[in-house]
Amino acid sequence: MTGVLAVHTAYSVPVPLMDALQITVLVLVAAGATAVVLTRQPVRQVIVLSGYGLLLAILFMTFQAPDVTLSELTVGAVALPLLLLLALAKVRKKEE
Amino acid sequence: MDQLLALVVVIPLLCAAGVSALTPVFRSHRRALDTVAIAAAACVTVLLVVITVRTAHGPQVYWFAGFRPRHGIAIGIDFAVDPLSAGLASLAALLVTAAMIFSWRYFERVASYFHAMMLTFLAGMVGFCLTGDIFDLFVWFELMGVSAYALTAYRPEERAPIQGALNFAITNSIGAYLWLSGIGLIYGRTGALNMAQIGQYLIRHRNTPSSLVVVAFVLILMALLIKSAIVPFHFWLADAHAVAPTPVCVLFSGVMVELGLYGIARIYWSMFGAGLGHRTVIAHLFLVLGLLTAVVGALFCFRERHIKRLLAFSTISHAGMFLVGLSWLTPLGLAGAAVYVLGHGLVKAALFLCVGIVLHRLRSVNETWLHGRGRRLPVTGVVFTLAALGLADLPPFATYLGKGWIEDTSSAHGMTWVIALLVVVVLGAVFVGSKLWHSMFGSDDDYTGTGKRDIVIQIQAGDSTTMVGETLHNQGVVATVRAFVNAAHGNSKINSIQPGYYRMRTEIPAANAVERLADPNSRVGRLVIPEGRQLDDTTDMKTNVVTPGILTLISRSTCVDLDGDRRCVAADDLRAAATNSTTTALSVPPWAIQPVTELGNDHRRIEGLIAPGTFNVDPSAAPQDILANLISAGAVEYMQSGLVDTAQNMKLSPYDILVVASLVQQESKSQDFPKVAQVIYNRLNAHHTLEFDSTVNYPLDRREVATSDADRAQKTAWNTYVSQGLPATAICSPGVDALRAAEHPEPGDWLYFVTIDAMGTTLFTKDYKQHLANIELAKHNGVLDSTPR
Amino acid sequence: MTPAARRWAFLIAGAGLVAFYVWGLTGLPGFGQYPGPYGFILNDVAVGQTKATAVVSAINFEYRGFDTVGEEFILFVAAAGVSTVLRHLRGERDRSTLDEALGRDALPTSDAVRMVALIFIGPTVVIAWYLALHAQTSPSGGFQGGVVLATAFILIYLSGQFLVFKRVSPVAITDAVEAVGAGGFACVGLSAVLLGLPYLTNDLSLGHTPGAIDSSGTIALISFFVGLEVAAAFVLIVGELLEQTLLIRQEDR
Amino acid sequence: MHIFPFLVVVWILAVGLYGVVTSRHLVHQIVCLIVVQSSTYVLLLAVGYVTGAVAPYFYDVPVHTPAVDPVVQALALTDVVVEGAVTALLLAFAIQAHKRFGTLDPQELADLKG
Repeated sequence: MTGVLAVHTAYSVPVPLMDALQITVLVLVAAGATAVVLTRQPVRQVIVLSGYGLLLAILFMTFQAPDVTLSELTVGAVALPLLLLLALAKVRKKEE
Repeated sequence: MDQLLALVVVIPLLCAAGVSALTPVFRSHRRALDTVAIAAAACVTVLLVVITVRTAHGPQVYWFAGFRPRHGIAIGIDFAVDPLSAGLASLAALLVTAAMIFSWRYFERVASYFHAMMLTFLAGMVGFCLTGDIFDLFVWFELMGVSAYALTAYRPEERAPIQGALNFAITNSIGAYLWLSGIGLIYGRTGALNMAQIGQYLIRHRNTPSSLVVVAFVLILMALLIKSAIVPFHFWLADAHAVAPTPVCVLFSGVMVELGLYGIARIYWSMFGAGLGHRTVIAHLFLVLGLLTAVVGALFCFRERHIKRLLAFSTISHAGMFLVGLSWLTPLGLAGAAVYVLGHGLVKAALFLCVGIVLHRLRSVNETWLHGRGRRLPVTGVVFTLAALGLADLPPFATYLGKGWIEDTSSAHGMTWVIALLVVVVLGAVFVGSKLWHSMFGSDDDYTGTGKRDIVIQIQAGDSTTMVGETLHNQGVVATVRAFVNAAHGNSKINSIQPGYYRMRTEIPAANAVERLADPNSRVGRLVIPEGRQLDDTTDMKTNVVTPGILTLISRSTCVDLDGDRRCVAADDLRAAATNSTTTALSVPPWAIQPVTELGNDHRRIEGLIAPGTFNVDPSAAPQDILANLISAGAVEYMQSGLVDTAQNMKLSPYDILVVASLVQQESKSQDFPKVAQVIYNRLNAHHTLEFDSTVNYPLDRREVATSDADRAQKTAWNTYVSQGLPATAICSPGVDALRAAEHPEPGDWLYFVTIDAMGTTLFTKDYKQHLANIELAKHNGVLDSTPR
Repeated sequence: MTPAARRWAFLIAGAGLVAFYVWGLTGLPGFGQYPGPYGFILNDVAVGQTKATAVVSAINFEYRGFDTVGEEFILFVAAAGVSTVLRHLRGERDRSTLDEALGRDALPTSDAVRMVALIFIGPTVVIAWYLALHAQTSPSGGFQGGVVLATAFILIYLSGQFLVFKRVSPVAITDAVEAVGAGGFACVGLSAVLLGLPYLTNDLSLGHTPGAIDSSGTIALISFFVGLEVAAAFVLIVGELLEQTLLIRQEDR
Repeated sequence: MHIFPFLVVVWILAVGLYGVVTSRHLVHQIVCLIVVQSSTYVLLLAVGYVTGAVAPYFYDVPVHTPAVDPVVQALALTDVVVEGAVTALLLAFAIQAHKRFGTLDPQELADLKG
């Protein structure tokens, strides 16, 4: 028992399969980054960013970095989008 | 192992945490806070000087957490200290101490955050100087950066600092990420983060792909060039340096920019120097960039009128000179640059502090201000002169010595033309000095002529004369704040200036600006709403006189004549906004949302929500925002009058009371308001129709007229002859008296009232027969102009 | 420069940067071929030296703990900066007096959301401390724990609305907790100096069993302080932003 | 697979910078900055990866099992915190800029700064 968040399962995955998984996620991450930048409408962009954070977290998991995965999930996919939405709410309140 | 090395970073960090934790205590003991911060900075300065002296016997290395390298491989973080790094850190600590002492008087009020941020800034700079680990260098670089961004924006109520801080933060953050990419590259190949070890690796592994080393070097270099504002990365510096508080400017110009250059020297000599090769290419790159920066900075100096920006460009120019010193990649060139940096840091700090003192005095003594004030600060004047001479690299200042070494190195390399260019830079510095002297201790710097173009500026409530001057200066109206304050003191009208919006002209003489501010015709956006007005214009049917409605009043108040082009927010646009905008966008208070929504798309739904009074309307705002601001001001007004609480006690909605007040306002004179209010409540309770002519006239935009039977039979949302209860909305903006009457009616059982003479005497009765008799009396007196109840 | 010109200038400069960067990347060993030695040495010695089974935590809080000191203070100064920049300005007024008078604080939340939020507060706090206190054994630590702990406060906001959030996290106390977190970390390091050891030396008993909850000495303690600091900084930042969004408005009069 | 992850790194960096330079909305620009920074995490974790190795946690695997580089993971963790801090500060600036200038377009801001 390593605690609820131990991620050692990838250890038993055969190397070529791992490769395929990593390539898939890498492609998705590249596409995700592009999508974030090209979404010009701020609120929608924050939601895309949150998804991108999730993709990065998965990528870091395949890179055998569970610690960074957890941080990316808490910060990149949740905390930062929250801050961004709050800031947008403030700004939009005046724009309306 | 020298424990002092850890303490010089940990002391300021702990003090920063300490002053932040004890904020409530320090709030009432401002001087204790200052003392703690100054003591911490001074202590660090002393420790660093001691360290510098000790390094004279050879470099010192300190391994954190005691993890010494294993077989030449570092597994922890070290501080690797030589005289250069320790000396520069001492300079940083000394300037922070000076800046903290200066803040003792500079800020009238200051939260402890300022001290905490200055101390973390200090820790960042010291850590940056001393560390021997490339990623640790990045961490302290970021701590220094984040502290600096926050300090730049320390006065968020002004516009320029925010823009300057944003520019600074975004540019430098991109630099930081490039740096991190460089670290990733170099680590991916060498598997090390310790700079000395990376240097060793590159020497030992000559076959390391040069592409990787070059790219890593350039990526890290870019971050440092941005930090040190070398062309083409110079654009952020003047914005940030010009707007930060003076004590912070001292640090930015005096040492932060130089730290960027130090970083270049550090990564070159500890990591890349030996392994990288391309020595001449790099030397020429540095030389060209340095000269370009020196010249560009000097050229900007000639153009600049803003004192702090002028000093900032002078810093850019000098940063270029330092880079020229580095570009020879020899110990003598480096030593020259180091001495030059030390001298420049002290001189620039002295100049910024003098400017700060003058600005500060201007601010605090402006009541008793007299001409020739420069002469009243003799010490400042002398220090200033000395510092300006130092800036021009004249003997016996350290800048002279340092530049001399750089020149010697240059001639040794057979490039005497470099010296010629350096002379240009010196001339630039002389120019800066004389210009500063002129503008601070010489005659007024003021515009002449009739100005360029019209603009609208805002004077805030509570602005001092200096703050007004700053607003005008920032908008380009006057050439200097001082000229304006000067002119204002010669003109007693300045005291009568009210907060609000004014039409001004850019680039006009300060005296002219004062005259304009005092001239009532310059005032724009001033809106007076009398009591009892309704939204639309109304016509008196007897005299055909049109009374402008609130929307027309607003529209008129927004009219501004800019360079002969008259612009107004049209009343129709306001009406459209009132009709179509959402209740949220109009800031309708919650207690009014239901009735406002029920009336549907009719602009009259917001009738009564705008309170009478005097307002300042921003002429450039959108119609909807204008209305929203007025409505929310009205909501606050009503809230403060206790409307909401009273309504609760009376078991009515606040909106009903507002409607009653509007009826009271239209139906009677103020002495009778409380009685009329009681009549309304009595009739409502008795389920009588109210039968007020004002409610018939309201949608017809008429007033003061006896209504016809046809009109009275017409069913509208307001007609109280046809429908029972209150009209759908208020029928005007009730005044304070009417509102108070509606909240506190005079107890009584009357159901009828009629005005019986020209004096406005009104008789109230419960008895219908008595009422008919009163009407006869009124007819007899010839005052009855409207059918009574 | 016009936007179009900017775009073109960037595309040209950007293409150059990309080519240059790719050229540099070709000098790396291939993906999956990390050559060491730094990480490999730590993988070998860290468990024995620190009795922590999570090598990343051992690096963050011990081998490269000094980086983390700096990192905590970056967060600290950023939170201070956010407060400074967003503090009340001339001409701004709190809406709360009005809203409280109306018996309504800020935006209303639906009952369902309130219930769910209320139910989740407890488990969130438990998970947060679990994460913060297991730095030495599993992929977690003060940083992740701190962010999750801050989330618990945001749940309070969702369930009890903003004024309750302000009541349970008043700025002065949050400030103090944040300072204790950041300062506590620095003090743990300082304790070694007082014993005559280098700064941040692990001067507590390491325990015997790697991976046990009482193993690894100061690593767990530092992780705790980092958790405090991160949670407080985040609550402070979110609080300031919420206050901006919900309470402050501009006055024109 | 040899260099592909690194190409993705460059792509993310380039796309992010493109967004920063062309953005007409400050919040959008800040998000693009987050994207630029995310390229550094991917780079760091990619250079420290070892094919077929486990994560650097030795609770239920023996100590000398081949594991990926833990150092880059520690660096990436630090990086994530820095990202959160800088973003929060930038957002505060953006809110204040919007209050002072009434716009969030970086170019208009530069014109208006006065």
